[in-house]
Amino acid sequence: MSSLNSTIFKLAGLALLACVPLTGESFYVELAAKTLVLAIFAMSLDLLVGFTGLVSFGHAAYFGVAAYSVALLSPKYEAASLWYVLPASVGLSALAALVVGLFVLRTKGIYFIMVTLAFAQLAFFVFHDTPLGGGSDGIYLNVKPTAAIAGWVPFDLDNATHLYYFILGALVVVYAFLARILQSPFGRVLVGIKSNEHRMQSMGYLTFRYKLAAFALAGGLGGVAGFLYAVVFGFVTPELLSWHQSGNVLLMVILGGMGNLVGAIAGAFVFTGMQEVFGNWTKHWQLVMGCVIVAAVLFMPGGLSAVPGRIKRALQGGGSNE
Amino acid sequence: MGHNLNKAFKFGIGMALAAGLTSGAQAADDKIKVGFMLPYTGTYASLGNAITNGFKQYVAEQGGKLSGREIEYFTVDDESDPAKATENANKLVKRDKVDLLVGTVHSGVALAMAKVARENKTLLIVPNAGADEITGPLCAPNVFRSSFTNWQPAYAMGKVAAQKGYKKVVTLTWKYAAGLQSIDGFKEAFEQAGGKVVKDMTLPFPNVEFQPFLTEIASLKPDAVFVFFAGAGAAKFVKDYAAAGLNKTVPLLGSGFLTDGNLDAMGDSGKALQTTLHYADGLDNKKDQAFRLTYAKTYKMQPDVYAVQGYDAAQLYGAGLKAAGGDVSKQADVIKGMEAAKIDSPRGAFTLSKAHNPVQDIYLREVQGGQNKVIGIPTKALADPARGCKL
Amino acid sequence: MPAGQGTLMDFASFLIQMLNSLQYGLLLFLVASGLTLVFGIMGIINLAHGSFYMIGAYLAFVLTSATGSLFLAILLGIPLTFIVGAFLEWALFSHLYKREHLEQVLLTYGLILIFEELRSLLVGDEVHGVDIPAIFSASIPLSDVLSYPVYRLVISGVCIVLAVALYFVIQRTRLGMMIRAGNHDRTMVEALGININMIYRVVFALGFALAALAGMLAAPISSVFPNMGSHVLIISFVIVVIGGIGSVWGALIAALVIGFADTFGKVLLPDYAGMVVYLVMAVVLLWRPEGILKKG
Amino acid sequence: MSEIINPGLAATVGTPAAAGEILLVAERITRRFGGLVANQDVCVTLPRGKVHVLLGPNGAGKSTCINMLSGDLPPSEGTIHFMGKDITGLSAAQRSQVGIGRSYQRTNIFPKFTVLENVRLAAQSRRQQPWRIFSRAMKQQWALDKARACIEEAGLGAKVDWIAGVLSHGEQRQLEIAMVLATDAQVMLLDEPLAGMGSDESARMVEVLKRLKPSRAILLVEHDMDAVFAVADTITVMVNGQVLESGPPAQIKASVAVQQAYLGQEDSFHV
Repeated sequence: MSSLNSTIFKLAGLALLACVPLTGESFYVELAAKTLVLAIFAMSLDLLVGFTGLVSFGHAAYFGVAAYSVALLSPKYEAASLWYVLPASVGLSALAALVVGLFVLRTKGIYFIMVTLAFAQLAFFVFHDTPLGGGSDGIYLNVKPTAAIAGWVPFDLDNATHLYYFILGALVVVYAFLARILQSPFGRVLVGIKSNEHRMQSMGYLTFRYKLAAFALAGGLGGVAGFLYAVVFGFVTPELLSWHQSGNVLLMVILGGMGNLVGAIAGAFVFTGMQEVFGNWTKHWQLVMGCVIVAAVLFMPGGLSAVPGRIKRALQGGGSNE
Repeated sequence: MGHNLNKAFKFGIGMALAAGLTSGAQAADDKIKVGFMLPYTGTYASLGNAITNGFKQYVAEQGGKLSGREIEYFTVDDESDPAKATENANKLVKRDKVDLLVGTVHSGVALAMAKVARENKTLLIVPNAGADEITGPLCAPNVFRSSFTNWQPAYAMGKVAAQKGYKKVVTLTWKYAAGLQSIDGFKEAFEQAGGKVVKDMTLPFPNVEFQPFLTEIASLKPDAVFVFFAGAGAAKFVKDYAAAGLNKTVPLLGSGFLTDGNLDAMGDSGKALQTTLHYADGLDNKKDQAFRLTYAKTYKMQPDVYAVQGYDAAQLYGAGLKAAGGDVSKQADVIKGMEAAKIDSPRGAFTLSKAHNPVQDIYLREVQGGQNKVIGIPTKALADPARGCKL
Repeated sequence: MPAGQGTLMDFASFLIQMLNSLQYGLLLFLVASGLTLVFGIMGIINLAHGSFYMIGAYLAFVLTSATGSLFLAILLGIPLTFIVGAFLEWALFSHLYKREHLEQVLLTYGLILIFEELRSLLVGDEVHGVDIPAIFSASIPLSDVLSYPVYRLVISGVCIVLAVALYFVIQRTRLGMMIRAGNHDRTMVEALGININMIYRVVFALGFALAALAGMLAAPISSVFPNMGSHVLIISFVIVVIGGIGSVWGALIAALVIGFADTFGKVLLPDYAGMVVYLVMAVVLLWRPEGILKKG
Repeated sequence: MSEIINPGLAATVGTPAAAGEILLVAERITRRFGGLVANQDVCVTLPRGKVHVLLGPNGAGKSTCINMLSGDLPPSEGTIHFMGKDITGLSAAQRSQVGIGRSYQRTNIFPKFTVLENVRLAAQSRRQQPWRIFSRAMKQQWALDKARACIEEAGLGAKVDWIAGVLSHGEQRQLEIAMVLATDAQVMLLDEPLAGMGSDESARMVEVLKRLKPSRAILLVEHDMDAVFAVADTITVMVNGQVLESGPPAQIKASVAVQQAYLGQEDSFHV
C-alpha cells in the first residue's frame, strides 16, 4: 500500500510542478525552473553521498565545468545545437570527475571531504585565473542552444515555458535513470560500499572502480544540472564552482535525508524556499539560515524525510531523545 | 519509508509555494517602484548602504516625491555574487516589476544586471560598477551609469604620471575586469605621452599576499608604480608598500578606490598618497557642502563617493521623470530627459555621454589628515571613449 | 639559483623571496596547526576554523581600540577565545563526535553564516586597520630600495616559538600524552580513567585560540575585513591534507611548502598562481594519499 | 537439517576435486607493526579436503595470520601461493576472486540489508557486470538461487527476508558463512565462526563445516575445543606470533610444549 501511495504522491507532485507555468508569473516560473535544476544537482550528489557513502564537498566543480562548457562551446552570436552542446558539456564534466576521482578516491573520510573541496577550488581557479575562463566576471551565453534537428524545431529553449518543461523532463529522466541504476547489480554494489566497503572488498569487489564509476556518473549528472543552469540564466561565473555552491547542494541533500532521491528534490525546494522567505524577511537572513542549519543538525538527524516519523513517535509519547 | 518520503516531498512543494505567496507583488499603482539591487552583506555591504542612503537623501530632499509621484523602494541583497545575479535581478524586474533598477557595486553582477535590463527593457542606473563594457560594447538605450568607467580615473592618472616626468612604470592589480581595465586606461594615457610600462603584474582576486610583488618591484626599480586595488585589499597593499620602505623611493599611484573608505584602516601608511577620481574631499562647491551636511545629519556618518553616486542616480532619474511629466510608462521620454540632463552633482556638474556614462572632471587627490584632498584637476570633462558602443 | 637566470630573478631577490615564503608559510602554519589538532585528535571536520581566524582579527581590532595596545588585546584575547572555544565545544561540537562527518560539515557550515552575520551586526561591514605596536613598527633595509618590516619577523618568531611549544606540549607533557593517546584509541583512554571529554574540550579550545591568535597577529598587516576567514580556511585544508591529518609537524612542513609554492608561483607563473597550491596538493596525494606525515 | 542438495550449490559442493591437492601455501610469512613482530616465519599449508585449525591464546597472532592470508594485511616478509601462483601482492578483493574467502572475528555484515541481500551481493561478486546498469539485480535469477542455496546451507533458511542487523549473534555468524559460501571460495578462512553460539548452533555449524570439507580447504581459528577436535585434520598452535607446534590432533594433544604453553591454561580442555 505504501508503494502505491508513493507512486500516487510522486505523480501528484509531478502534476503540481507541471502546473507552475500556468500561473503565468514569469519570475516564479524561472524560480521553479532554477529549483528543478538544483534538484537534479542534488540528486546527482545524492548518488555519491546518500548511496555510495562518499561525502563530496566539491560537487559544484562538475556543475560549473558543464556550465562553462556550454558558454565556451557556443559561438558568440549564434545558437549552438542542443544535441551537440548538451552531450559535450555533460561528457566533459563526467570526464573531469573521472580524472579528479582517480586522485580523491585514494583517500577516505575527512581526507576525502577536504580533498574533493580542494580539487573543486582547483577547478574554480582554472576558470577564474587562466585565459580560458574570462576571469572573475564570468562569461555570457548570448544565445541559448537550439533544439533544431535538420530544420525541424521540436521546442524552443528561448521560450520560458518550453524551457521549464524541458527542465522538468530532464528531472524526470534523471530521477528514473538513477532509480533504475540503484536497482541494478551496479547500484547494489554502491549501496554495499556505503554500508561496509571493507566487506565488499573481501567478497571480491574492486571497490575503487565502482566508486570511480559512481563519481564520474555523479559528475556527469551534476553536469546536466550545470548545463541547464547556464541555459536558464545565460551567464556563467566562477562562483558556480565555489565551495559555497558545493556546501549548498550538500545541504539540500541532507535536508532531504540522504539516500533518498525524492528527498533530494524536496531538499532543493526547501532550500530555495528558505532562501526566498528569509531573504525577503530580513537583511540578516544568513543568520537565520545558519541557525536553522545548526538546529537541524542538532535536533533533526536523518533529514526532512525522517521528520514525519519522528513527529509520529513523539505524538505517541515514544519520541527518541537523540 | 516510502510514506515518509512523500510527506517530505509535499512539504518541499508547500514551502516553495508558501515562498511564492509571501513574497508576491503587492503593488500600489500610484507609486513609482525603484528596486535597489546592492550588496547589503559581505565585503561591499558598506558601499551598498552608502548608495542607498545617497539615493534616498535626494528623494527626501524633494519631499519624498519625484515629479509629484511617491517612491516605493524594493531591495534585494545581491551578496556581490555573480552566480545569483540574474536571479536577483529578475526578482526586481519580473516579480516586483520595478520601474527603475539601481545597482550595483560588483562589476560581474552589474554585467548580469545589464543583460536582464536589456532583455526586459527595464531602466537601469548603475551607481558604481565601472566595467567599461556596460557603457561600451554592451551599451543600451535603457542602461545608464551615474558613476564612472574603470578607464576614466586611470586615464587621468596616466596623464599625471607623464606630467610628473616618470618614464618607467610598473603596474600591479588583481586580475579581474576592474583592475585590468584600469591598467589599460593608465597605459593608454601614459604611453601616449611617451612613458613606458615596463611590467604588468597581476594576482588573483581577492588574494592579499603582496610581499612577493613588492620584492619584484624593488628589484625592477621603476620610477613609479600604478596599482588598482580597492577596499580592504587596498588598505593592506598600502600598508605593505610602506612597510617595505618602497614609498620612500618609488611613488605609488592609483585609481581613487585605493584610498576610498579605507583610510582609517591604512593609518599613517596612506599619508601623501596621490590618486585620481571623480570625487574628492574639500571640493570648493556649494552643492557638495550642502550634501555632506545633510548626509552627516541624516545618517550620522560622513558621505563618500558611493553616497554621491547613489545621490546622483536619484538626480538622474528625477531629471528623466520630469521630462516625462512623472509618467513612467513613457520610457522613451524618461530616457531622453536623462540623456539631456545636466546633473548638479556634489562632485561638480556633469552631463552624460552618448553611451550614458558621466562626462566629468577627474580630480587629483592627496591623502592629508585622513582625507582625500583635491590638489588639482588633471582632466576636465573627461569622456569615456565608449569603444564598441553603437548608440 | 644560477646567475644566468638573473633576468628572471637575481640572487638577492631570490633570497628575499625565500624570506617571504618562509614568513607566509609560518603564518599559515599557525592557522593550520589548530585545524590539524582538532581534525586529528577529535576527528571533527571544522569549516568554521576560518571564522575563528576572522574572530581573532576582529577581537584584535575591538580590543586594541578599547585598550590602545595590541599586546593587551592579545593578552585578553587568548583567554577569551579559549573560553569561547570551550563553550562552543560544550554547546555544539560535543554532540558531533559520534555523528557522521557530513553532519559536522553541515553544522560548521551553518556556524560560518552565523559568525559572519554576528560580526556584521556587532562590528559592521567596514574595513578596519590595526596599528603595529610602536616598538615593532620599524623596517630593516634589505637592499637599496627594499626594507623588511620588523613586525613580520616578529610574527615569524612567534610562530616558531609556538611550534616548539606545541611540540613540547604534545611530546613531553601529561596533557600531550593524553592527547596522543586520545588520538590513537579513544576507548583505551577512557578505560584508563582519563576524562576524554575534558581533553577534547581543551584541545578544541586550544585550536580555537590558535586560530584566533593567528588572526590577532595578522590583523595589523592584513587589515580586518568581512569574510577574511574563507580564504584562510581553504588554504589551511590544503595544508592539513598535505601534512597529514593530526600531524603538527606535517602541518609545519606543508605550510612552508605552500608558502614557497605560492610566493614563487605568483612571481613566475602569474596566470596560474591560484592553482599552484592545489597542484602541489595533487602531486603529494599521488605520492602519499595520507599526507607527508600520517597522524601520530 | 534437511539433505536437500540445492541446485545453486551443486556445482560447488559436488565438484569432483582431487582431495589432498595443495591449494594454499604460506611460507615464512612475517608481519611487523613498527617494532612489534606480530607474526614471525609462519608457514601454513592448506590441502583440499582438510580442516586446518589455528590455536593459540589471545594475542598469539592468529588474526594477523588470517589477515595476511586473506590479503587484508600485506606481509612484511614471506610469500603466499595459491594453486602454484604467487599471490603475495594481491589485494583482498583479488584474492577473493581467485578463490580465497574469509569470515571475520567481529561480525562483519551489512546490518541494514536483508539476509538475502547480504548473500546475494556475495554471489553477485562471482559474475560482476558493472556496465549493465539497467538490468535489475533482483532479476538475476542465478544469483538469487545461489544466495538462497547458501543461506539454506548455512542453516538460515527460515530467515531469508530478515534484516541482518536484528539477527542473533549466532545467526549473524551463520550469515557470514553463507556469504563466504556464495563466493565459491576454494579456501575458506574462518575467524572464530562459533564464537558466541549456543550449543545447538555450534553443532549445526560443525555439521556445515564437515559437509563443506571434502571440496575445499578450510583454515579455522577457534577456541571451542569440542568443535576443534571434531573437525580438525591438522592443528597449528601459535604463541607470541610464532608457530609452536603443528601436526595431527593426536600429536598436539600429546605435546608437552603445547600443554605447558597453551592448553595448560585452558581448564576446558577435554575431549
